[in-house]
Amino acid sequence: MKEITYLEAIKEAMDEEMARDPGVFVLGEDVGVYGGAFRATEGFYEKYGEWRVLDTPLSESGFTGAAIGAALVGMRPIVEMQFADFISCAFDQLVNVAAKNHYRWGAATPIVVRAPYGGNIHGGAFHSQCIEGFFFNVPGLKIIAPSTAYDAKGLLKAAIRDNDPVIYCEHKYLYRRIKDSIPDEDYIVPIGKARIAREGNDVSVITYGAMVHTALETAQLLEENGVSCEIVDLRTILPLDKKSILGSVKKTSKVVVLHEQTKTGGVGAEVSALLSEYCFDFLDGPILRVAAPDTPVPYSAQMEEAFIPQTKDVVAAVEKVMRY
Amino acid sequence: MKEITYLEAIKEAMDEEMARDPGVFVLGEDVGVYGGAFRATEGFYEKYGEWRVLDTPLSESGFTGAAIGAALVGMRPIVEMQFADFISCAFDQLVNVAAKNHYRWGAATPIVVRAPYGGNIHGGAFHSQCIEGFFFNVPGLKIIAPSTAYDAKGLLKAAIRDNDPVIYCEHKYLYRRIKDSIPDEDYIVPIGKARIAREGNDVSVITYGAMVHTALETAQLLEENGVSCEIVDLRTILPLDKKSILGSVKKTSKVVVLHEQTKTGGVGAEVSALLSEYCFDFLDGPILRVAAPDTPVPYSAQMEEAFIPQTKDVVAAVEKVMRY
Amino acid sequence: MDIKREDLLRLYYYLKLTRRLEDRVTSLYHQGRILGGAWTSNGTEAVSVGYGYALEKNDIAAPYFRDMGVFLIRGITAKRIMAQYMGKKTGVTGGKEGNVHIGDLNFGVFGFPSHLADNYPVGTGAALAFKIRNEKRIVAACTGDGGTSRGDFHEGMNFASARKLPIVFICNNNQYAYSTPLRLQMAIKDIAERALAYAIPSKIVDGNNVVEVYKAAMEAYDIARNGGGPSFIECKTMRMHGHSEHDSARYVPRELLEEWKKKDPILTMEKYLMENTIAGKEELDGIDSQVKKEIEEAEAFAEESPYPDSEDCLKGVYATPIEEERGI
Amino acid sequence: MDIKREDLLRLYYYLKLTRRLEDRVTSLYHQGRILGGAWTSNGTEAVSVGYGYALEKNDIAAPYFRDMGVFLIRGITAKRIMAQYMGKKTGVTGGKEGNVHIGDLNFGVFGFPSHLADNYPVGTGAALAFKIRNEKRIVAACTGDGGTSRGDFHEGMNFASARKLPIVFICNNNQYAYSTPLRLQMAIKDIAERALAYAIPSKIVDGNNVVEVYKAAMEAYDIARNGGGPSFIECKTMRMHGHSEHDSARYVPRELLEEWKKKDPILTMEKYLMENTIAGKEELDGIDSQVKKEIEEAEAFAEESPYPDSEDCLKGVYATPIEEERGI
Ligand SMILES: Cc1ncc(C[n+]2csc(CCOP(=O)(O)OP(=O)(O)O)c2C)c(N)n1
Ligand SMILES: Cc1ncc(C[n+]2csc(CCOP(=O)(O)OP(=O)(O)O)c2C)c(N)n1
Ligand SMILES: [Mg+2]
Ligand SMILES: [Mg+2]
Repeated sequence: MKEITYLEAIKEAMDEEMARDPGVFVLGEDVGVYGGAFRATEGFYEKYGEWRVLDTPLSESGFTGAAIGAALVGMRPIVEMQFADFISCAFDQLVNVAAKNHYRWGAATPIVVRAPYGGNIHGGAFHSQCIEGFFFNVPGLKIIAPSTAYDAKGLLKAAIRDNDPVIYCEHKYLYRRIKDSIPDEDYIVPIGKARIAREGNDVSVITYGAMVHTALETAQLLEENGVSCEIVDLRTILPLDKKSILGSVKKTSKVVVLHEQTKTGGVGAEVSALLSEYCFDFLDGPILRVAAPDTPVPYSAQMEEAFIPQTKDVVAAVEKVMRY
Repeated sequence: MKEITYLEAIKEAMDEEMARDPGVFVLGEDVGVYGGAFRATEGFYEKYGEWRVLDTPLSESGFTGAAIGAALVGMRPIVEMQFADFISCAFDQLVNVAAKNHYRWGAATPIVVRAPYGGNIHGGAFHSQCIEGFFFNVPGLKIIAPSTAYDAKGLLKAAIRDNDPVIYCEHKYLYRRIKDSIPDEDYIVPIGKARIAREGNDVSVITYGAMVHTALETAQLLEENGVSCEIVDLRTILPLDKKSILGSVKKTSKVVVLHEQTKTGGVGAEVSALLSEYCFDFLDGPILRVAAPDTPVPYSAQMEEAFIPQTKDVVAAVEKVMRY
Repeated sequence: MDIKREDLLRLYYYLKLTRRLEDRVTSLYHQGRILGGAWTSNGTEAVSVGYGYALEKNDIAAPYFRDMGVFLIRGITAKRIMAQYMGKKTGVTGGKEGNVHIGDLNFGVFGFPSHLADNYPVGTGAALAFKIRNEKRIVAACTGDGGTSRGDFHEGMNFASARKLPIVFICNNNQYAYSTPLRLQMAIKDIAERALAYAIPSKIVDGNNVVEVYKAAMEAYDIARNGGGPSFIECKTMRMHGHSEHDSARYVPRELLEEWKKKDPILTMEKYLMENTIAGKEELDGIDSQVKKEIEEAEAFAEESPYPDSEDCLKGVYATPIEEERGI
Repeated sequence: MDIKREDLLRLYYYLKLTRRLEDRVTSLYHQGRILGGAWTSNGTEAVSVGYGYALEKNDIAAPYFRDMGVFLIRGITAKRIMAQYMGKKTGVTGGKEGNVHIGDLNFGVFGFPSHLADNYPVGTGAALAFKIRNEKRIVAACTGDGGTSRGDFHEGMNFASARKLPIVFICNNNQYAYSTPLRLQMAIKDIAERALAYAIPSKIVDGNNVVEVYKAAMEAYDIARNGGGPSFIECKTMRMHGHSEHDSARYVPRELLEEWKKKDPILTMEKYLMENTIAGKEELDGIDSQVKKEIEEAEAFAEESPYPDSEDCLKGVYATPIEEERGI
């Protein structure tokens, strides 16, 4: 066991998988000599050489397409987007090539696209986006979003070994802010399974990514008021772990869905719809959503704080459903 | 009054707006001499010349970006995607430039992107997609999807006059299959307002696009069984007309949401979530969704029929909520 | 470069097979026996036959939709293609996809995604894998003249050249992109000029001359296979049918078609074979009979094949499905 | 081409203003008084000052993020820029955006979207509008060496050339894209070679010599304004700071920096002005004092400015908001 940060967990996952499997390689902007804009591949270039840690030209569609082609002939590429926001430039390759290869003509496309996403870092509209919404309606993709260092490592390893295209949403805000004790042995966290981040009986807070920590803070605060929150950390966003979502709500009967992504068309809408569809009889009140408002991510500290859901917002929502 | 098809309605809307406003022009692949893959701009080249009906190089990002730039200096470009599916190549320009210009630096971007979308034409995964899901979580865009010839014309005119980027989802299957009587005078259908396509008391079927016709068939069939369906045709998908959605369900208390788009992360999820959030006390049963399954659009007739929601599927869903 | 007689006859065979297969598809389309649309490479068959035949077994083709010759040469049978066109279960994609949206890794053929030029970066990625693994395999990726205007053309070419990858980019310059003539597509005279932007060596060949295409491909593949990096081959030809079979191509000047009709790739090859006394009329007729029979069998096979089951629609979205998903 | 003394002195003034403004931002960044990151054009100011100054009032600039000179020349004041950097309400974007993500249609400056080269097609569209409306206005669009690898570079250049639009494409070739050297970015020797793919005439200029950049821009603008179509100007220069101020740029060989330090654009211009007896040291010092004062005032203005209100966050998503939306 050792304590490592979320960022170190990501790094370790890649490092171990690259050591284990010569088919695994990393490509993207500045991942080589520089070690990546966030240092996730620091030292890799020296260790694995310029053909497994490739600095690419500035061309997201080109290098994502190349990752797909390499995957089709047996490699397991990890694509680093410098910021998740730039994934928009590779949208066509991901949505029309990677996502549909297997269905259309039976070819597996085992690529992982690492997408450093999310706000709270004064990055503005182009360095803070939550990009899961771009891909959430695209069958054939898998989307994961770890909230802890433990999961960051285990899920990334699972993604690299998975045979489908996986978009790995790593929250920039968590990189150096959270730590976990990680086993020394190899482990994976399976894709498709949510996690109960905290058990509770009164209300389910369903969330993922950095907001799990906001939810945990909420739960702690509310405990003092005698409200017991269960926190479901989705971990995998596509496909959703319906069993865990429904299971928790069948127990608590009250729900708040929480995410940093903007509200309309967010993952929370789907969670809510699943509950109304499959769990209606258990519901004891409206399904509230706490999410960013429907705007681009603003830059100034004042506006960004108003934009990103805060603990007080989640407390208010939980209190509201509890009054039901 | 005269009877025109859905496709003619689109054509007329463009034609009249181009005649009215010299700032309106059309660009895209084969819109000029050829008159567009679906003939929506037939005769325009002869009438308006090669500088207002521009055959572009095969480059969706390039010509969508160009439309944005032209809009920034006062033009009102209409971009034709040859098939909606190719909009993926212009994703970055739409999501990061067009959608965010006004919020970021106060510049209006009045462009309309015409997206011939949807299936039922044996087009397979690349000529049948519903693309509204790509953009549904992107604040700053407006998305509209007419189901009738009347709305097709009125909404397109409204979109051309609107100061924001509008994605206009025109359903290919409807082009020549439906007709409407259209007033001779100029009219618009306002963006942001749903329409009650049929009044009813027992259950609300909330839908848009080609599925409105499937819903109408369902309503007719069920009327014989004494079930009165109200059909809400959303018309504008982003932003949704919450008032009309909630209004209908407050009346009927039972809901089926219907769309051709694949289920997970579809517009239906948001509609459902809005209802659970703002209308929970009125709900008299689960909110069912009838939608395409989470797969790419299959090609063969057998599979495509299984993929696209059919009247029988909607009937079954309505009967299920009615049993509640 | 000397080409073996046997290879010349195979090139002729594939030209004929491609032509007759697509001609038959065209007839069936007009009889309403094809599901969806029909796209052919009519008049430009020498491009795909030439570059496809030059590939070795372990190489990869990243084709576009007028590359029927490549599909056939790599081993995707006329039977499966005909069934594909009819939306049958025995089609190349089991009915999941249609017409020319074909791919099969068993034969080293990447699927064609409609989005033109997407296969330039994808092909580049396979070449990257070969370079990483130090394998002597190469990739041939193809697109149309219109496809060269896309960003993915640029990004694929640029990446391949920056890393000197073993890939050869082919362009089927048939002078039109749907209705759009070259003049509105680009300001350059030859598409080969695009390659200058990447320091990629290029060659312009007569795209109606299969021997020329084949030779140019062989040379370029050889360079790529031996570490010399990418090349670009512009094949000048002419699309003789409409964009697809529903398009009468009224926008193409008739004289242009008349002119190119005389340069038909099959006629050109017949003339070459006979003038060089490589084969006589009888032998060529024999090949043609064989081709005819093959197409008839393919059609019969396709006709008799079952349609897919509607439930197949739900299968195959993921290579590794998530078990829990099946619960609901 | 003769340049008026007055213009030469303005060029000098803007070089200085750009340098001092960004130097001050750098200091403030290291003091933690800037919100978010800080990007400067240090060492490459002659590019944006040269091409920006050559524009006429009604022209459009579609810049990228190392174009501070353009922002200033067009009329976006140092005050507003400093406030922008501090995330203040008085900043160019009212706090909605940060640092160099600046645009203002009142001054004919398109906003810079982070996604590099996006402004090539966007600029092309403005040029298209001018052509459609038959206006004698032109566009200058700029990106970095790395940006030229993007698909949008290709699609913008190609469209502009196919339609002979009045736009001039500028490239700030500062030899690095973040840490990535030209060698890994492209196989060509000069970025100007990219223009060959579009039959766009190109010119390579010393990007550290503002007079050269200005002259090349004037000539190219003139061609564009008179119906001659697009040009491409490669400005060879060197990024003297890290990619942003948090980056020490250890990956850049020190000798390279030493070599380019001698060619500093401000030194170069001072030498030019003095050797040609256009201005003496005193006059230049006078300009510098004025610049210093302006920067001090800008900083004071920014410091004193209020922060935006948190509710502003909800405003301005749409130019035509939908009333009903406000119901809930
Ligand atoms: C990105 C993209 N946009 C639009 C289309 C629709 N489309 C299909 S073929 C075609 C023309 C292709 O022209 P070209 O590349 O010259 O190939 P050709 O058909 O002439 O062989 C178009 C516009 C497409 N397939 N991909
Ligand atoms: C499409 C895209 N991908 C990635 C980035 C992140 N990024 C910001 S600047 C930069 C390097 C830019 O290099 P260059 O174009 O040479 O401009 P320079 O910074 O050298 O002026 C990168 C990769 C971006 N802005 N846009
Ligand atoms: Mg063509
Ligand atoms: Mg650079």
